Amino acid sequence: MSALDNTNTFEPVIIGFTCNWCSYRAADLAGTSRIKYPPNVRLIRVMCSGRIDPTFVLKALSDGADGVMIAGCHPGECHYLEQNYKALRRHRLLQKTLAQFGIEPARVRLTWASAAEGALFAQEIATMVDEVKQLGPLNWPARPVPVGSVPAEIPVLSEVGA
Amino acid sequence: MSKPKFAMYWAAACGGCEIAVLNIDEKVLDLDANFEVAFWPAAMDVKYKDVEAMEDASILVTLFNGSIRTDENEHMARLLRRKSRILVAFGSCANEGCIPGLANLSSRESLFERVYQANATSPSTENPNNLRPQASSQVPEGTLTLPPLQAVIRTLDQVVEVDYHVPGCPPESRQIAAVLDALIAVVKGEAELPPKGAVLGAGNSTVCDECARKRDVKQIGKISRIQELPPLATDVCLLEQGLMCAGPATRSGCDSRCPNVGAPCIGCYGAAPGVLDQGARLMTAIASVVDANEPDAIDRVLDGIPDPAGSFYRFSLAHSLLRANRAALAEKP
Amino acid sequence: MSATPGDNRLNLCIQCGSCGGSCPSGAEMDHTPRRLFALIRADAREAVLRSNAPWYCVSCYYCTVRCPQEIHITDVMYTLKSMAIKAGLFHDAALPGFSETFVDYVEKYGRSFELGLATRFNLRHHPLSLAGMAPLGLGMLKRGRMDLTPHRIDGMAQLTAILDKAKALEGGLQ
Amino acid sequence: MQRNARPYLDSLLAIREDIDLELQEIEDWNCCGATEYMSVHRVAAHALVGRNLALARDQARDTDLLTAGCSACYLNLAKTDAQMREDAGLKDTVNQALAAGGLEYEPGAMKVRHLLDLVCHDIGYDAVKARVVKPLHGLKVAAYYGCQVVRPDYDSRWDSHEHPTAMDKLLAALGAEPVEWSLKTQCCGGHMSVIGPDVAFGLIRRLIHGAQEAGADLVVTLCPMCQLNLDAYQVEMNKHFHTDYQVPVLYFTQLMGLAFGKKPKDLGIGKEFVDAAPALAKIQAEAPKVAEAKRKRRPKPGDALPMPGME
Amino acid sequence: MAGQELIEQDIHEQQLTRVVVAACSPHLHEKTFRGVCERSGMNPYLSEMASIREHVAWVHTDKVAATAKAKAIVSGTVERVLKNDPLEAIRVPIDAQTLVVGGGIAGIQAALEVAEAGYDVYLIEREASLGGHMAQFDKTFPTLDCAACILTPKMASAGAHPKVHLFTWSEVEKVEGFVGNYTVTVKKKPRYVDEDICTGCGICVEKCPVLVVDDKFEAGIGYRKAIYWPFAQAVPNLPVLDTETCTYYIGGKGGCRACEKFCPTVPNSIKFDQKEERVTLKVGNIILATGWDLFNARRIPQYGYGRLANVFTNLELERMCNAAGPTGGKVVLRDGQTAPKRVGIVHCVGSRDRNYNRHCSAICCMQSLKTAHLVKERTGAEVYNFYIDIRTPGKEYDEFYQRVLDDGVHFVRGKVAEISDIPFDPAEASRNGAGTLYIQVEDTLAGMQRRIPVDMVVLAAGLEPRRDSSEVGKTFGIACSSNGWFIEKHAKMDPIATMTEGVFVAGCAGGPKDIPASVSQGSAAAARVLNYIRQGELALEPVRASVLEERCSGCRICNGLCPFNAISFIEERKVTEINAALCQGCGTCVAACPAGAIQGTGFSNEQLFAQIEGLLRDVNRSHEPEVV
Repeated sequence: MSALDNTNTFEPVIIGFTCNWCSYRAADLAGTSRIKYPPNVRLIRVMCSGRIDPTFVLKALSDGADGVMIAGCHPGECHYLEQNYKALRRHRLLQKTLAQFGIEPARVRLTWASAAEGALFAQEIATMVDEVKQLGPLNWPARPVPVGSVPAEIPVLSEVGA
Repeated sequence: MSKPKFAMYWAAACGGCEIAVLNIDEKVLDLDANFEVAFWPAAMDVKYKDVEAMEDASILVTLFNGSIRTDENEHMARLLRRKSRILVAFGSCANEGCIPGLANLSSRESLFERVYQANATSPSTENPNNLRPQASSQVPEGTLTLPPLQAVIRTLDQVVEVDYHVPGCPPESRQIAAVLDALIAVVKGEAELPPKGAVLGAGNSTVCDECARKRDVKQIGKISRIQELPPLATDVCLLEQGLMCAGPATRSGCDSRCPNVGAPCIGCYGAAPGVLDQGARLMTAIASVVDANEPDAIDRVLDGIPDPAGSFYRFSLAHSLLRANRAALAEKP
Repeated sequence: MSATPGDNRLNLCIQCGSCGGSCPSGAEMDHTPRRLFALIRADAREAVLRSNAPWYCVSCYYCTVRCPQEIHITDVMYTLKSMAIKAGLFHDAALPGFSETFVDYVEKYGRSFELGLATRFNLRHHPLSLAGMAPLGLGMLKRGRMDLTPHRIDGMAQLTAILDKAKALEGGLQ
Repeated sequence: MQRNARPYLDSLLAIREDIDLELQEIEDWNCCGATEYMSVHRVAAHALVGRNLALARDQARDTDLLTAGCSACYLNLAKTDAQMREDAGLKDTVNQALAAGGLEYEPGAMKVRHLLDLVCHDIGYDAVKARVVKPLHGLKVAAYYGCQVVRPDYDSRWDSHEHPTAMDKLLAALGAEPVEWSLKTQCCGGHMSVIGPDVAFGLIRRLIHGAQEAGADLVVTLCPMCQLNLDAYQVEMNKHFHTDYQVPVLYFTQLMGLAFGKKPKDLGIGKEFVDAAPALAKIQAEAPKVAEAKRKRRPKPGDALPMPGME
Repeated sequence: MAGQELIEQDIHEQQLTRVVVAACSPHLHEKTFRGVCERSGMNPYLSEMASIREHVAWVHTDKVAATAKAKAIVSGTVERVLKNDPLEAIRVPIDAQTLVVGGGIAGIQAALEVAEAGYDVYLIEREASLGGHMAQFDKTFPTLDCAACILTPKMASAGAHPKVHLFTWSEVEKVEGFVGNYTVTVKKKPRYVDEDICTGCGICVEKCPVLVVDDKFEAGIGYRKAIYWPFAQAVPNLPVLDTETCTYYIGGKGGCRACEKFCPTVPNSIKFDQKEERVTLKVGNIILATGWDLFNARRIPQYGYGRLANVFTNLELERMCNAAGPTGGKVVLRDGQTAPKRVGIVHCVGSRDRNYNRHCSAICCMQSLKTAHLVKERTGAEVYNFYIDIRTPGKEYDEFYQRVLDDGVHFVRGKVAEISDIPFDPAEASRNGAGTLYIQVEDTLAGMQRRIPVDMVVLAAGLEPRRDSSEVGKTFGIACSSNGWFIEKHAKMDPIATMTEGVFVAGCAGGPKDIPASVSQGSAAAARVLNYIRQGELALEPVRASVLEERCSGCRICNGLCPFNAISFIEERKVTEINAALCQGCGTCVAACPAGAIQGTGFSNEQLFAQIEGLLRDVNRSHEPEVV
């Protein structure tokens, strides 16, 4: 399959982390407003974007996601006052690190959406899906799982040599 | 009465782990007293074929140090797994790839280029004919072979099942001695084996726990390298003085040797218990306490870490969630 | 049009007039800066570019530091001047003349040249006032405070290359 | 400075050793374009200044300080440096232009400072005071800062955009008495003296009149353009309005020189249009009696309301 | 509700241990289904909702892809719920005593409401008397009734109420605990007057020979003694001694002692050796009504305040207009005698200006209109109001504007550029006479620059957050917005509560407000507190962080991350601890802990890892896991 064909048929899977107060509600609002957007983003609700640990992002990418979206309340509007700034700081550092692993910045997108911004949130998703489509699949190779080649049971040591 | 067999092997590693074992001084005599050393290339001459000839599971315990970089490393890992009842990943290389694991940020080709190219940037390279090592080459005497280099470095537990882990680069001699004592106690029937998969010879917290420096609430406005800073206070947290210290995210057990003498922890004991990815923990910790809220200002602080992946994953890259650079992973093994 | 000057923040203007009130030459302007901004919003291009206001700007930056919306007013004035020159729309040809004469000297010699500047500018635009200004020039000369000939810098070729490149890039930007 | 601000240069050279100021002229500098170039070609104007910055950086040894005595030069250097720092696009464009001349400038490499800023804030009032051998007792001076040094003040080097006090403190350190007046940072007319003299004359008169009303014997400036407008154009302004103001206008460096005991001639004094000699004659050998420290007066019925302090 | 019954039935019949409801958003029915589980004897936190309506059915058109996504969401939720722990809501008892901080009109109102309901209130005031800023005002807009006439009865009731325990000249130093159970340390500054003995006769004040400028109550235009009453109607009616101006203290405890000498009480009320005291209070709720500070008009040098004698602030004018004030209600120039003939009132001084404060101070338009009216009424002067916009959005406010227009007050639309004592030219000087101030402004409606000559300028300085608001916020575990005002829980729907349970804000502490709004907020805060007191206990969501002490190394990375002060460091054990009642469950510290020592209930790492795996279960990867 040529690269061109790839971008045409490739449907990325993206994990989205949303905060309970703004961005998840923005997604709810997009729903109640029947705003259409591509079905590629699967959301995980956390209480605050400050809860989002780079480990989650790395895990999602290494478990097969093509991209990760992190969404929180707008700066200055965090339900927990200022925790979205911590999300912002972690995102900046994560991006720098991911670049060294060959992961393009567009694959890990940070966005702000208030609970009123259903349309904006849908637009953000559409934009991200589009960008990740252009990049193609990430397909991070699964971690090797060693099996077999171990003696079935390990005897209690005190029996050995007796 | 025959003594249980002991083996130690050195795959892709620097040899420091072997030195560390010898560093336990007279304790090594206890090893000899309680075990028959069946295979230990660094200490005695036994051929691979001798090992192959041994019965499966006839070695009681093998301390395996070094990571899996070549086909030979992999072969020996599998062989020793088969021959050993207890396989211990010994030292940082075997457990998480260690410094050699940083090669996973580069493709095999770029590694060869860097090391063997005539005009390579490496100052120690002198190779006017651009010779490269070959897996096999013909000489008048016959065929010479070299074990092929694999695409990425793997840790021992990514290749075979591992029973116990002893972290450290190298493991502290005091800790090695304690592990040996525990093993001997088990052999003598004075103790039970720890649960499979346990980490031995280390603590349950992080390096800060053993660090004597005073710590305060953190707000980092600038990160510098040690040579860029004025002489450091001897009793204040290094991170608070603007140094990247991996102590907060690194398993305890080393007695916080480096920070206590003024050098920042570089993370050789690996992740704290229960942690999936040491680099991610260090990354999130540092980023959380950056004293800036605007993207540009945040970047200015973070620019003090010129090589983030190398800094956060100095020892644990090969064992991390991502393991390697995408291009390196995409190569044929 | 309102998008032309860089990060000008013009859309934040609340029409309070602190700029027009602060301006040393505000009384002489046909439109105060505040009014210009309203005209820009109203898309009254010609009225804006024909205004004498940008040319009367003395670059004192009072408006800029006093603006409650932190609009970069002085910089906007510069942009409006260059737009007016490009569009060939002047309230009074004399106004851009000074800037252009000044620029000419800088581009020829790398330095400004007061005697030439004043003479050439006045000859072209205010021939009558030249005689009136003569004592001032003489006074400057007498006190050793003015050159009779312009000084040319050594790196003129370098400077020209830089300015040509800059203008080419600037052209490309628009 | 070599020409129309000759006295500024002479006085600066005369005092620089007293204040341990080591100066190096940027070799082959070009005109900064004043406020005019910016109006015609914005990018080229920055490139013009960029060349000076780049030359300065290449020439600088053991320092990153770049100082200018002229308001416009100072402002343009500071502005280009600040805007290149803020705007990566501009930085690239200017550097592309500079590359055509084999130059490059990394914004922030030079710290652009006005001469007065260096004298007041780096050298310091105490160091200046220590050098004073002939205090300027009895001389009332109006410190005049003009516009472009204190505004827009990209790097927050001054205590106020409107009523700065640095030069007042410097002059006080020299023994002179700075007068309190409201026009410290009002416009001297700038380029309007050429393109719209009527506007400029009005502004000049207001300043000169204001200084005189405030009781100043002379006005002290920090910029050749301001000096020129207030001094040379004062004569023109008198003609225009049929007035006869005679308020001399000197550079702060000239007053420093006088206080440091230099000969007036070496400081370029005498080259001004409005003769400073009568004003300078007022300098007394002895310090005038200090006005009695203000005590909080007991209020009496019908007395004035207390005045809010400045702090 | 057949669906709910079905679930209940299944829980019983199948002995279910976990429930996932794939339906709408948890924001709609999470509570409903948790209730179902609870009724069926299951721990409610062992259920989860998968939102396949708002996040799938209603937003996607490609049915195949949408179905795949819905399955993935359910799969993720199932994996997650397996890792859920049974949790119990955190229940805290509510102490019925209440702390009110700030004795201005908002705090007085709040304290009286709670006291009237029969509960004890501690009212803490930093100054020596209740009253706050309102006590300084002369008339109140728009009705022009006298501020003292309506405020002093309230002050007196608060002072006399058996349930209101007054601490004036006192500050809150430390707050520990959490909602329902706060321990508050109050610092009582020495008054040097014995509160229990002093009768308030005032002889000490009369005999004190030291007269100094009163910067506080009289806004700098009047005087007071070294021992003084904060003001005439002060509550409590006790003087206070200022050691910085008293000659006894200045002279190294040598001279004077006139106050002591003339004090008629036995024993003597003057206590030169009185010391600072600390009082510990137990309260369940806290109402912060800490008010505002006046913008320092000196920060705008071009307006000349402090430099030009006849430039006044609005607060100075309030005192000047007050019949009990330094001028006996006469509006005069700084010379204390001359009535101004031309007065300029400058709006928006320090407000709506990014160089100072971005916010609108909300009251200055009305206050300036009132000032214009009073000045006109008392002096007959020509009065000019310089404004950007006139904002009169209260009841009868715009009608008052109309009245002032009718008074003949001039209105110039333009932000004043500068105020100068120097005329532009000799003609201007001779036209206007000496001592004239020139207000330079662009009259934006006329489209021209104007210089308006006046004798007096009144600067409508804006309202600012208290200078120490950020430290005060830290003490009480609440945060300030970027402007410095305390942040409410929700700007519209919950403007009284804060993110810290049991801490409420009222009045200008949360942003500029006029008197009616401050009074309303005082009542509203009291209502919220009374609601909690009546409930007796409070159930808090168990989404909380906690520290595994044996894993915590005391690195202190997390210590600065909590805006609610829930994280504290235990110095003796060198470990960090999280107070569950203060923790709001955001999880930022969980994500930050480099040792993985902080756990987050409800949103644990294990739950989230499992959910990620579940969500990606269907993803085909080109490299199948390498099996060794």
